[in-house]
Amino acid sequence: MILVQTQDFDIAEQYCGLREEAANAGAIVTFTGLVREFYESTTTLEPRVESLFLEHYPGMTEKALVDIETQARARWDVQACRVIHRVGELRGGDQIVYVGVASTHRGDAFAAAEFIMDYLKTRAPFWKRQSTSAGAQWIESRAADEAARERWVTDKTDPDVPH
Amino acid sequence: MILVQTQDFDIAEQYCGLREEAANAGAIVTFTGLVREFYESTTTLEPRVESLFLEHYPGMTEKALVDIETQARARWDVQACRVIHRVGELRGGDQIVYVGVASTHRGDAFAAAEFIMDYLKTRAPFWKRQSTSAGAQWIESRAADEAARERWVTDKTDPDVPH
Amino acid sequence: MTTLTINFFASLREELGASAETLPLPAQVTNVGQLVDHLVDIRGERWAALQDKSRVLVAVDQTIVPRSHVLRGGEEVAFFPPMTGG
Amino acid sequence: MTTLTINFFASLREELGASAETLPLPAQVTNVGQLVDHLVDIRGERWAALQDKSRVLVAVDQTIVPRSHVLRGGEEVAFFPPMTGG
Repeated sequence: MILVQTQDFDIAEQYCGLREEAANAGAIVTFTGLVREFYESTTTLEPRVESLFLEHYPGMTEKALVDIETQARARWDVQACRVIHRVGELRGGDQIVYVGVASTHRGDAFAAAEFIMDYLKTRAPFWKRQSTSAGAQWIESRAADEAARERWVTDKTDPDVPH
Repeated sequence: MILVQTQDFDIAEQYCGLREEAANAGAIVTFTGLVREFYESTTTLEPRVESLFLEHYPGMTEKALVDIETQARARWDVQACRVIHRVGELRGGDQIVYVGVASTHRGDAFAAAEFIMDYLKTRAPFWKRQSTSAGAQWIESRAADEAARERWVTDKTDPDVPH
Repeated sequence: MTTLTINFFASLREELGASAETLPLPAQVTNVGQLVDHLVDIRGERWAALQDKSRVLVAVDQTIVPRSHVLRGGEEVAFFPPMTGG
Repeated sequence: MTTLTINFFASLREELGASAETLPLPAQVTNVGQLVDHLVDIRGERWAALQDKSRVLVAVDQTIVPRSHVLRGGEEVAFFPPMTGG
């Protein structure tokens, strides 16, 4: 299940859904991303984040997330999977993204959930703009996120890497 | 926070606790283990699990879990951590174990949570006995669990490996 | 003459002052790289930002593609900076 | 003469019909391996199950130790099969 929405989500409701869908799951791994109040800054000044705006590319967002879930299901035992990503205006401490995976064994649940997050970070069209007392700015992508995604690439001629 | 208890736990309550404790966390990873209704059997017959009894070694259990949490905090950025393990009589579909980790970034939260589970499986003194229509039997340890733990050992002369 | 739909997102949208538009596809433009060069030709140097492959990703019909991706006309092309969701 | 507390858990407890006991520590027993051999000597062949290092783990004072771990008397020793929690 893939959802892109402005409203908040309830992790208990998602967890119940995963337990119901997955008949004989032994493991449920969930990831929740929260809006941090202080982001790394290129300067030494780190003003408090007043709000965060999440822009996305409607249509492609859902397509990218479905594709990522499909890849995860092809690689691991995934009995149930839920991905929710919020868009629009958020505040410090808000929930921003949820990934829940139910599997027979924990190894598959951990791997699939982390894989989905690593791909979501670098392959799903979302962009964060933060507003602080020092003004608004688009958040720069982190090289660590691209490196995290590349760990999962087994075929290094993967055509989804732009060149 | 480490809890060994017979009663069930509420993942929403644990999650709220993690969010409150971790001031500027960007990532919360949770693992929940559930009692599966059908375990792998060495025979082709797989009778339905009617109940599961969790025995443990009081005192050592808590000590082992505290030690595992301490190791995780030494290796990764862990802002808040909760481990709950149930003991006693359980039924198919019941929650059995919970690990929740809040970190600044997701990589640390995923690694610390999976590390804790891999060590808990092989280094915390819990034993499962299942009752099926075919009788009661102690569940055998899985070589895969020991292999999962060994992935994390950087010092191969690790004194905690018995020889 | 066939056309393309072009979308710009996030910092790139603000930088170029362009969000979505329909563009005629000239006969000599047969792939994404040539489309970018064409945009720099007709719009000016400011659009050369699109030529930086490390800072600008391209999607055609909502799938990320390399600059060598062939264009036939009718596609939905999007330019955007590296993603920062999650 | 010093003593040891010995505990057995799970399948091993059932197999040996022993759960917890206090045992005098003979002078010639200076480590865990020797304690196991001593138990086989005084209790009989059924206790040889404890000699299988792959099937029986040992904890002294609630920490897992190798068979070479030195015993001085007064310790809490536990024998149990590989853990299956989680």
